[in-house]
Amino acid sequence: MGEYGLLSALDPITLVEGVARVVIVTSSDGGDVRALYQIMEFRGFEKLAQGRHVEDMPRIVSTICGFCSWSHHLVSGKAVDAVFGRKPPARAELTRILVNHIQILDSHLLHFAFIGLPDLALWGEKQRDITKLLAKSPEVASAALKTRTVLKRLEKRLVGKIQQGPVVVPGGVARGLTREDLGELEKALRDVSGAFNTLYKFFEERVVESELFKRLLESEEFTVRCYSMGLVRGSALEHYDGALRVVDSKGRVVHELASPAEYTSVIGEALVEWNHAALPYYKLAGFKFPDEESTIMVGPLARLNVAEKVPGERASWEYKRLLEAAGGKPVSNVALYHWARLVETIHSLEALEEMTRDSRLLEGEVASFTGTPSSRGVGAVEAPRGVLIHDYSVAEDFTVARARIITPTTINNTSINTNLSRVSARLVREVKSSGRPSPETVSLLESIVRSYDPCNSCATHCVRIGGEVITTSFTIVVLNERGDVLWRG
Amino acid sequence: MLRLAVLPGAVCGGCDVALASLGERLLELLKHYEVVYWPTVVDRKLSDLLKLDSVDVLIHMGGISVEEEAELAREISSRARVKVSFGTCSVYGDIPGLNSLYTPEEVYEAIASQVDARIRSERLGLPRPIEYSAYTDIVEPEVLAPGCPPDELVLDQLFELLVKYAETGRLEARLVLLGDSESLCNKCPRNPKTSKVVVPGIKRLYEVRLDENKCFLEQGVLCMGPATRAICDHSCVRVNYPCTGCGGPVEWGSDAGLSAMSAVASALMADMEKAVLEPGLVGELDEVRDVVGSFYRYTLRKSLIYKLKKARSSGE
Amino acid sequence: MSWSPRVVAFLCKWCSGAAAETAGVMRLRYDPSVTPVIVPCTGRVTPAMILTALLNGADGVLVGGCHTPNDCHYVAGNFKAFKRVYMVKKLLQQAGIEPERVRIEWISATEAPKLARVVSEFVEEIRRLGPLGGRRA
Amino acid sequence: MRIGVFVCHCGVNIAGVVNVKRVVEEARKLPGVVHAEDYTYMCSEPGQELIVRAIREHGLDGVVVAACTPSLHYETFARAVERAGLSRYRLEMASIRELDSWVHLDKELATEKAVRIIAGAVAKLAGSRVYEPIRLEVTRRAMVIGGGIAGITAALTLAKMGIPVVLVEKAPTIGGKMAMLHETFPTLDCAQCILTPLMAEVARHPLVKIYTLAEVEGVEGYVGNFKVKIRVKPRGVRVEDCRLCGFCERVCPVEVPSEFNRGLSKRKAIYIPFAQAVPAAYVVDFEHCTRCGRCLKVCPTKAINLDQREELVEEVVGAVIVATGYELYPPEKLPEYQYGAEDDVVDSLQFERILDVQGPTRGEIRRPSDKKPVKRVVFIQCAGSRDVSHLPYCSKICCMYTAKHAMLFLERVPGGEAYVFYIDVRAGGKGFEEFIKRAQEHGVVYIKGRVARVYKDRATGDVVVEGYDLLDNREIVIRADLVVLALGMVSALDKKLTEALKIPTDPYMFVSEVHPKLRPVETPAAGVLVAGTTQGPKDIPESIAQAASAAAKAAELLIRGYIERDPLVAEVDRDKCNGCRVCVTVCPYGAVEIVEGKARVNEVVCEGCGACAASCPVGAIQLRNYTESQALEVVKAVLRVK
Repeated sequence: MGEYGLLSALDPITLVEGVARVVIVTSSDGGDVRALYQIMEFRGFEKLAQGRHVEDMPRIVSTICGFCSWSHHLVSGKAVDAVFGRKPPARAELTRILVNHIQILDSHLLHFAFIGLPDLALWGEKQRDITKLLAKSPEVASAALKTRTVLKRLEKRLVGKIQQGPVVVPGGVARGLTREDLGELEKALRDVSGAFNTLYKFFEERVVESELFKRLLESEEFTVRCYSMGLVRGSALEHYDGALRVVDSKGRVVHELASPAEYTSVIGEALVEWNHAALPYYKLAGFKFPDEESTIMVGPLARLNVAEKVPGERASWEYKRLLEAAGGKPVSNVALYHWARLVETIHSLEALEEMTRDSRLLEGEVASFTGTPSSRGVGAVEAPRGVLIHDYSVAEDFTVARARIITPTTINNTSINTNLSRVSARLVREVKSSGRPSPETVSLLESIVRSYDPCNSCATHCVRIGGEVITTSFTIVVLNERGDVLWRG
Repeated sequence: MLRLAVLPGAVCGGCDVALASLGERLLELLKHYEVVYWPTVVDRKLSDLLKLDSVDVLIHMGGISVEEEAELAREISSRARVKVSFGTCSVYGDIPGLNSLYTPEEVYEAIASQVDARIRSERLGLPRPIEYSAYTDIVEPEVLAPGCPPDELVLDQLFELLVKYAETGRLEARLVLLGDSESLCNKCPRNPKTSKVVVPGIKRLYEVRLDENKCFLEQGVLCMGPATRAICDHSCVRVNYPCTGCGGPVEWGSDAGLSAMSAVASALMADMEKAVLEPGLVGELDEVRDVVGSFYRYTLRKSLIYKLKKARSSGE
Repeated sequence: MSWSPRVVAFLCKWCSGAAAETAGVMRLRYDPSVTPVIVPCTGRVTPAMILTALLNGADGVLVGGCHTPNDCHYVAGNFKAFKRVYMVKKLLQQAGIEPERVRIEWISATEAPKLARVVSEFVEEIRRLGPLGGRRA
Repeated sequence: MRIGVFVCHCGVNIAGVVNVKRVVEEARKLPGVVHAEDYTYMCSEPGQELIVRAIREHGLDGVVVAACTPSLHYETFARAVERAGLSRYRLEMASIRELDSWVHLDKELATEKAVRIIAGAVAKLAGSRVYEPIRLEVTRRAMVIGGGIAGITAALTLAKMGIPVVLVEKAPTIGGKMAMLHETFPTLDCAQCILTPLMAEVARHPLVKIYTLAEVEGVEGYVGNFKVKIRVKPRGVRVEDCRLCGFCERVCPVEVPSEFNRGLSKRKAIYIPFAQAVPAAYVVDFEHCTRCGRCLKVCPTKAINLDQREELVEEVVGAVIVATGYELYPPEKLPEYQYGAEDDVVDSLQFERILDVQGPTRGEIRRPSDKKPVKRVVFIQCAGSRDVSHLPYCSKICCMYTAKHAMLFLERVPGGEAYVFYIDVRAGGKGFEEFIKRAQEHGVVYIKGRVARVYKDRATGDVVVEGYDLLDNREIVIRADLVVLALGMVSALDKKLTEALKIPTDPYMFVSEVHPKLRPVETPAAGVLVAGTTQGPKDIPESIAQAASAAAKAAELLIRGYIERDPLVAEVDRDKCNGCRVCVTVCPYGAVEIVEGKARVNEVVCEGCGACAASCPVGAIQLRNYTESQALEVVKAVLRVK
């Protein structure tokens, strides 16, 4: 692309506002428009992991992300188990699954209440956040805040800290849960379910029924036809363990990897010069950008695409409703992300509800000490935002020689850009004609990013540069081929 | 109404979550403060913040890792009456500080060396990575709130402090280090406060079945408790995991890693030194393959060893 | 100007320190780049003292104590020192600084010649390693 | 700070190499230094006067003397500064002679080094504080635990110095192992003849209080004031009323093996260990007594009381001497020698009893099994000793007493044969080598080699000893009447006592002394001393010598009624302390303990090594006048100088 050559010489952005930045580049004729969702971080966990005691990794990597710290903690734990060749006893395994569900619950509710709802419910307004929502519909906002307090209290109780708390040790967990713990869980679930129903009702009435939502569901700009990847157990929705399945844009199963270690046969990583974070892509298609053929999507939508059923009465019912609204599988409209999160939230609520009665959580060993060590260990879990993979190689003394970390947000980067590019074409047209885009268009653009719920601290685990994590706000910059700023939001 | 700004540097978001977990008390704060900037929670652009010539309280989260971040932190700090360094990244550098021993290039190479493809493409301006530092390395805050992330104890104290400041317009001291000024050991439920604490040998976490009541050091498991400021209610110890030292040193400015190292080494096999002799002791000490990660996981950026390394490389 | 090494030697007053006195009485010769700092016992030497020395311009640090297992005037201070110094060396190594810049030796009061030899050898080693660059201008 | 620096020329000793004038100039530039001068001989009268005058004229509050070493002249200059009204803790010496001018030739470099050394001293002084000496009132009374020859000697030595002594013995009589011996090497004088007068003397001594059948239950306090709890078992016989008539013994129906004769004879349930026992009184063996009451009836003085209870008494003493002695290595652990299985395999102490005229056989040497006179004896040395799977150490006395045994046997049994299996013969000691020679001249056959096995020939009743002669390099089989095992020595000390007294031991329960050369009778626990075989294998003269020296050390502590100590010990900032216990762990003297959750230093016990200070994770415990900040300042100071 010749014109980018020109661009590469220039550094038009003097002000960095956080990590998230959408840069839209257009050719003179406006024919070639592409949006780059740019992650500029450089935190370097791959480097700082080197030389660490591998068993310390679960604690260390949990600071990659303060939102899905437990996902990183757990997946790292699984990678460490693999290194020591240990299989956690049932009690430990269940404890981890429980923790993982709480992670999903926490993150989904946070995004749904603090970003999803405001974004859709306050459509068209300049400031679309919880504080505004608080003014508009206090009962919803306070319900949202309530879930925070309850969950945080629960997490503190179970894992000591509200995040970055310790759960796993090689081959198990540090401590087994007690009857009291489960009692607390039960109480918390009651409160959360209560608050959740308020949110759910609001979503039903104010979002699903809204003209806007219907419009978005038809919007081509909100559509992406690419591969979906996720864990499945049997063929049901799974978040902690199971096989890594890939379905194509037609919904056909193209891969089903029994062991996460085989991920390298499906996923490649490319380093481009406009981004610090590597871009994962569908290996068999080779790296093309932006191109749905080499794009893999992970996360709630992808999970619903790879799975054939969702356990749990209410969850599976909600799942069916979603599919109806989507007009069947595979689901390719990103506006449905919010709904997909609802389905999973319900699923986790139901799963946890069941676990409060599971006596296996209270009996038996908490860790196993037998197994044949190996020099490499790979783990995969479903983080709230999608498949998360940790891949460690160790020296004989079990210190980390090499660590590779692939996060959902980096995987989704290309599919985000696909959607963004579609809206950008319109945005550029508006900018060229009237000098500024319409609020509607800007909202669309922001809305796309928000539905993906990109977790930039995850994405930027490889980079230290900070910035807001859940992107409620980010810069949009429009450049011409010479790199002049045509417009900045 | 006072102005409160929350400025993230290099963060993971944990601090955002921690601050947000004030929950209903946030609303209490909103009675005294207008949140003029908090990108994670409030949809306001940085440009809005930059329009203000002053803010009353600035809460800075995260470390500093790019030129632009440093400039921004300095700029906003210069306009703030009270600067709160929030979270261990901001105060001590935290885990990203482990990269302090490497250059940004070395760090980048670790990533680049693993990818399947390196694509020549358009090159958009990316922020200039500088050597990672804590917020406290470039600005002198009035309040330090350590913790990875700050725990209830610290959040409570900070909440009190902010409300008080809103009412009185004054702080207790020129530099306030939150948390209790004692080490975690002092109130540790596992510290019998009698007898000795002989470290029988050093065990790595994969080698030991953790006793839920016994002092970790007495199980041969490294615990930073003795040298770590009490900024939590033994969060980790309570769930049967040794303290890893995210609270930093008990006193601002001291080197927690060295103190802990000296304490542990001294107590190691104190009762059988003459039986096992140097080789026996070396055998145990070598169980610690990763000295930095074990004793400096959160405070390397502030350590003597870092300063030495720095002085060295600048000397070369 | 040409660089000359700086070495700080923490010598316990009972053994290595006494050996240094005897070395004087015997008029033995050793390298003057070493500054002796007499401590009550090597068990009193902290990692902080060693790193502070390196950070303030010392290119090497020598710790001299009584022979193990039984010579320490204070029963086992020398073992405490040994363990701490060993950890400091590991720390230096990990930070990419030659651990050879810190050395611990057991030298009894009667071993004045050994003291002289160790000191000169150590200074030679530091010369070979070159300046540490920890010097604060 | 107003510090004065005084640089000594020591004639040409220093000035010949170090440019003293320059040192003085440089010293003036050091922070806190307000005055500096030099003089030919600082230690001389005029030199000292010059310091005194300077302190007064310049109002100095600190003095650094750059000269020789503290070991030579610290006292000299300390008195000088005290004359000028300054505390001795405001004096530092910079050893620029031994550590500088005497070891370097290069004047330039030596001069720089002198300045660095002085800079360090100045920096340290800047952080020094003034302290009063520690003074502690002590209880002028000592306790000796163990009434063997070592304990008796220690007790008598102290008593003769006028220091009251409490002697605690767990047996019914004092005398210990020596009382069992027949004759002693190398002089072959009778053990009882030299021991029993001492036993009587100590019992008579007005300043000695003896507890028999007594054991230390617990110890509180520390040097100067130990509160010792003693458990005293009932004797069942009022000592003062017992006339030793022996009626009780005769009527007593219960028979048990005699400890004193090591099971080779029987005694009654009411008995006297041996004729010269002290206290001279019978004792009831309550373990075996059936309480039939016959003795009560026959006792002319009604001295017997079978309902006597054991009691717990407390004694307060200023020092404790541990002299608990030794036991023989349990022969059951050496099954190849058939001890216990065969009556004709005996241990060395049993053989002492066999030789003894008061012994089970009235001194006639007969085999225990069938009382047949013994013609051939095999002595096996190093039974347990010098054997990694048993006792890696040498028990030291076995070579000598075996030679003694063999020689006495040959004297008693004309035409008898004595064979000794040995690894090495260790006869390092006055008259020892000669003694071995005599034994060999007497016809004792020494066989270098180990015994493979010992068994009884049922037909002949012989004990057959199969061994290997390393010198002749051949199997050797001896059909003997009696086999005597020279069992190794093990400490009689138990954990209960070592823990109560906070004294460390080696893996074989022998007490570890503070310093094996310089302080051989002192344990790391201040005020606790050790004598005799409790510290390691010894013969009688060594035990006696050590006991006397332990007594002297105890007297040193007690004689003045108070102890005065250098105040430069550790102290705790209790606000900073977190009770992590590391200091308690590293202190070799048990001088630090956790009180109300925080560390507290016992100033009297602390020796001021600073190990605790260097280990404290929060800098709460510091060594006076060698605080961490002082140490760091010294380091920076010496490096700051060009």
